[in-house]
Amino acid sequence: MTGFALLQAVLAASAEAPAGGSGPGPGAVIGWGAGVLGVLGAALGLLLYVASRAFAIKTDPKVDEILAALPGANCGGCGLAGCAAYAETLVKSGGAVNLCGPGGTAAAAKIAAILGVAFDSADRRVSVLACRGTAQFAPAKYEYSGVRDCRAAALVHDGPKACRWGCLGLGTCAAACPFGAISMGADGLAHVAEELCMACSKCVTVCPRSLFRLASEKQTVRVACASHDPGKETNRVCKVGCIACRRCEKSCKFEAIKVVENLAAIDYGKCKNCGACVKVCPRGIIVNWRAARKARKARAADSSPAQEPAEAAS
Amino acid sequence: MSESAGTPGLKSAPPTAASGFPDQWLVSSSPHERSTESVAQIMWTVVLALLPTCVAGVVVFGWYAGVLIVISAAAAVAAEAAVQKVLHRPVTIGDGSAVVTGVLLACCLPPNCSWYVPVVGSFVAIFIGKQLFGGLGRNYFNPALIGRAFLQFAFPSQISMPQWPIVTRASVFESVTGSIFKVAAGSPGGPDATSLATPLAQIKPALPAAVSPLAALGEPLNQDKLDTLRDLFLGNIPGSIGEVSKLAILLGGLILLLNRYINWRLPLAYVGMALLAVLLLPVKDSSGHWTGLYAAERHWDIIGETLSVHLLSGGLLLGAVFMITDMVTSPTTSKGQVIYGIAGGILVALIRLYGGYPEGVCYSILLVNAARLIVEKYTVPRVFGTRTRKS
Amino acid sequence: MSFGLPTFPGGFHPPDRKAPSAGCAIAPGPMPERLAVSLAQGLGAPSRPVVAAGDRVLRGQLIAEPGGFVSAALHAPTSGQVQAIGECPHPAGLRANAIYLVPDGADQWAPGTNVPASEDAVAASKPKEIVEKVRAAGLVGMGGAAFPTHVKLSPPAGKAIDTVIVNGCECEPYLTADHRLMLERPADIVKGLRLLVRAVGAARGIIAVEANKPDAHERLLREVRGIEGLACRMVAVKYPQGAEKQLIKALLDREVPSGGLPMDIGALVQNVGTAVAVTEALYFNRPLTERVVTVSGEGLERPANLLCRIGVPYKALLAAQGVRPGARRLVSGGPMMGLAQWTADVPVLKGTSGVLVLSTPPPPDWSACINCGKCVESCPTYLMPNRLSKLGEFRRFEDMAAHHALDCIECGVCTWQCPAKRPIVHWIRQGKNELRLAKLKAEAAKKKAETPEGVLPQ
Amino acid sequence: MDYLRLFFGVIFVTNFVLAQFLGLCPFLGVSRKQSSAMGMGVAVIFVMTLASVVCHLLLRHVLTPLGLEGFLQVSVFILVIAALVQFVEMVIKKSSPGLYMALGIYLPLITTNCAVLGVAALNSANGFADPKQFGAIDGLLRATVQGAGGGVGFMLGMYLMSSIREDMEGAPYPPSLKGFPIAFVITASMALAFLGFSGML
Repeated sequence: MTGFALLQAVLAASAEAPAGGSGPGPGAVIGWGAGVLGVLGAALGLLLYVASRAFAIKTDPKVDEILAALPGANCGGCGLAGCAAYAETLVKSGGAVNLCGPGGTAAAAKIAAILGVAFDSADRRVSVLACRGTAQFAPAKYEYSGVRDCRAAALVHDGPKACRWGCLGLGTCAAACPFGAISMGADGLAHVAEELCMACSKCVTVCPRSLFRLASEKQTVRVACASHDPGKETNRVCKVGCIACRRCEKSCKFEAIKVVENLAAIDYGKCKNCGACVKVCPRGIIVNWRAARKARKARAADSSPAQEPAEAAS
Repeated sequence: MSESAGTPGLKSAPPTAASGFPDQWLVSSSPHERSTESVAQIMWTVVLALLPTCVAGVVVFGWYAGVLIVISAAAAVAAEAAVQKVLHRPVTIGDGSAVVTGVLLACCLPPNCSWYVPVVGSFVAIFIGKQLFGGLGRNYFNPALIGRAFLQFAFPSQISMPQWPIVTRASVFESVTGSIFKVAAGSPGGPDATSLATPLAQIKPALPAAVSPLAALGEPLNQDKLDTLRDLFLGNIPGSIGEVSKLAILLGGLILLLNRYINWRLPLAYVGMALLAVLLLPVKDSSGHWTGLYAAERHWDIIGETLSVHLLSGGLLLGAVFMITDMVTSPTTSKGQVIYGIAGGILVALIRLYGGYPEGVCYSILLVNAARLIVEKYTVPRVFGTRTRKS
Repeated sequence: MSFGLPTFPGGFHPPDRKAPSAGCAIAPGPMPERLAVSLAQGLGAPSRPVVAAGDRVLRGQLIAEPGGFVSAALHAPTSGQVQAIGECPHPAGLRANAIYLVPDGADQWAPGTNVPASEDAVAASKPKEIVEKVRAAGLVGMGGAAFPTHVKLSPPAGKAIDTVIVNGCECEPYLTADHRLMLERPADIVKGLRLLVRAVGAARGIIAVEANKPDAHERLLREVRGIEGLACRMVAVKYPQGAEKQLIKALLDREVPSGGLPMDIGALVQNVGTAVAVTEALYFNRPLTERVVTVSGEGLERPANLLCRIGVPYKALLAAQGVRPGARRLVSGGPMMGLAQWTADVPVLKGTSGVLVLSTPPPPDWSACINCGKCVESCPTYLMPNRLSKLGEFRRFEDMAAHHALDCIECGVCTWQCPAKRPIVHWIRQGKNELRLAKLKAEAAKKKAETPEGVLPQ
Repeated sequence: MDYLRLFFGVIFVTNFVLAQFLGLCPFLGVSRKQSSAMGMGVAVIFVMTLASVVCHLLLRHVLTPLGLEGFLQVSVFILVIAALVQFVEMVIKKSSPGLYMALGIYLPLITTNCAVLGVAALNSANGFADPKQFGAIDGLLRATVQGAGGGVGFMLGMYLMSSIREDMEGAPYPPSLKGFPIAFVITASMALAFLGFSGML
């Protein structure tokens, strides 16, 4: 309030000038106006300066820098409550810099530069569904009536699908995807549009069957089944489920694929994406994803609305 | 998991063991049976309840009033269908809610307004008041009243007519024109709109002299008080199509009450509080002094008559029975309904006594609509088992 | 409606549809080729089998012991050979094993069981002995929840039970098993009640009967007349009058605290079936091997009240009573709170009060809530189901906790009445599940955060 | 009585958001959650009252005596309000980081909140700073009451608005309406309702 007192003093000293006569001339008005504004500006500036000192908060500039490098989608894909929380955690306690799905590799590289840590620019990750049990191949065990949500349906006798590992097809993942990358196909399965996927992992957490996982784009050979049931039981409920026949295991030259708990599993540390297992799998559930994508694109170009054939064949 | 695999031959066989079994059982979460009552049934019942009111409107004002009602309802249905088509939603005109909106809107229009007024109003009501929010059940304001408030704003001269139409039987009409209903600003001989207040204002000059308001209303027609009262009740007065006949409105209200589609608390609180507020709020008399019905020198009969004029004129009862009770926009808690009604009642009285509009019902309900969620939030019932135990 | 009778605020009266089976006297149920005694009778810990495949067992012989405190013993429902212990579909959708038993047709009781005890011996038994016998007989609540009876009879120190209520309301539509029991065995019900009152040291015992069963009320009234501390009260016909908390509210005007148990307010509620089972256990040394099951519904040709062995598969009941074409739903329990089944291979449990075959088609697609308020008005726990259903619809399950979703008893009053056909209970069930999972996750995260590693994976 | 009429008049009849459509930016921006709406409301009440007082004092005791009230008042008001808001922002950032986070970018927006400038201008237009019409104390009190009332009216609008928007979180209205468009529709509906107050007082 020193500014205000100063102003009063100035005013008191010059009070008689404009007050006398019928009114100030144009020159005087401009002069007084400039003076008042100047003094006021100076006083308020001083006030703000003092206040900024008195109420100063120490913030790490790195947090703001990282925040600027993040896309600001606040999707929570990193597992924290929004971008600000991620930035703060990175600065305070460190952690992996590539957890931001929407920001992708670019954001990760920027964050790594800001924090001065090394970052192997890993390739893009996308969400993949580990089930090919369409309504045709994996029938329902009952007619379901209720909330159209997989998590709700799973509460009623484990969901309508006879296979207790398979995709329920009620679209909870599609509703949860903030980027519109998942759509429910007419075949009763969720389909991920890889180009739209930001790897936020919302679908991974929301699927009651945990059928999604974030896979590196490099890992082109993938197992599209999640059933740990023994072969006989799987065969009863699904025509395209892993029956643990171990043919893939035998076909692999790199010992990269093993049947563990009745389900083929690929060790990507050893896998060379040769595709030998894809060829031998009798159920067509080991998928060469790149080939499948090519086939799908070709089909899209043909714009034929045909049902998805076995992608693995290609 | 895998350990459960040990008993071959015990796996469940497909459920075809006995005759008569369906291929697949229908499975849902409990309960497994539902009532047969549907939303459409509720809405069509409301239409049925509005029917006496519409009939009364046609009887009082002639066939054109009926045409307006039909136009309004048809426009509402057409608007609903068109908007739903454009927005790629399932078309739900069969549920009757658009008809309710259209008819309700027509009920608060003057009987001689142009045909396009209800068309515009219905479209605004359905499109802005309802479909933009997602359709029936998702709107926060009564669509018909949104339409009506929009019309008041867009076509003031059509809504507040300088000349209200002649009723079929000339009775209190000439007396009440410009009295119970305020005439629009600038009409020849009519007082300035902003300085004029609603029914009480018309009766105001009579107040200091302790003159009966009913007698004052009936005087130009050489009608006695009882006839005036009867006309007010039966609808032999000027006004909006649906608001004139209180008998018809009460009949509709009875239908809704018996079907339990409205709760008695809400209309009662609304009307009761409106009248109480009229009784208690001070107004300026012609000499500029603040006075009111509560003043000591009033006689009971005059107080009673003034209140009955307030009750029976304007849209208070129409609003109380059909509008403030609208399921979608009113609170569901019992306590909330009482508070909601009371708030609405106070607002009606405020707007009637002090406001710039002739009638406060429409705005009072829109205003409480805006506060509905807050009222509900603070009147959520105490959950079972959270009472401190009686020792 | 019966005015002036004790009841609770809220609730409603659905068409009760009890007529088809109400007049059917309790008849013996079918004996199938194989019984499946599920090891998970209630929601507590599954029982531990004490027999192995190939063993010969006699009726009433212990075949599984309790797997924990909240768990009950299982006894062979008839004499025969244990075929296997393996997976079996469960009415509640649990993944549980069952003991498969092939009856030998002799139905021979095990030694020591089915031996009448003298009136004096029973009268001399101490409360502890009663509880022990109840436990040994494998008694559970037979109204549906199958909560072990001995647990209810053993309140922790400091919690005294002053009133025992025997629940004969049977407010669910279709079900008449309790009604028939009250008509045919009123004396055993009263005997059981007296034992329960003694077991917990209560001051009084009340039998509650809904006013739509005046014949049962009259018979029970005759039985309790002159017995000090016992009463038979008529309560209003209203659903869910037979829900434990609502019944206590109606009779005693006490509210079970949110998240609490009836014993917190000095009350104990047992089903009439349980009361009869207590009498059987104490006076005849018969473990729980059978129960009365109402088999009814429009999809059934011959509705009946059957005295079924525990472990009878539903398909045996359906085959015996005849399924009509057009049957669509198979429900375990009543239509309001019962569990729909996807296979008729599920066996009768100790808590199975009814097996219904309904022809109810799926409801039309639900639409937006129109706020009619019926659910709010009739919710017996005074929740706002309209609000909860909106939160469910919009997948805002985390907001459900603030709207007390966890207090919901899933009685179905809201959903049955909803004119917009909204699956309110289903949403609330999902919400409860999501809240439970979120709590687990939060606890796990808290544990993780307490480790010095920080919260991010490295 | 006059003060009361002034106070309630500016809350209901000439409500800044719903009757004069001032300050819509923070009104729409921060009304998504009730808690942050209330925080914003409190901040606006504070800033509006303070701005009314300071601007009134400047106008009455500096600009008017100098004959500058005509052409300089808007510039001076903007200067004062901008400085004040920054000051408030600093105080909130220090004293209540949670509130600061909730208000987000909208707190600096009060700087350019036309409602704040509006109340200062309204005070001036009502002649509260004119010595010929109102006494020194009377004028100051009126300006203060109008400022506080304006803030309360703003908060009332925010409260109603946030209750509705919180409820419709997740509702399936057309995707093109998500966010501001639907908020504008609600604002329009509420403004229609507030028309009912017009002509009162």
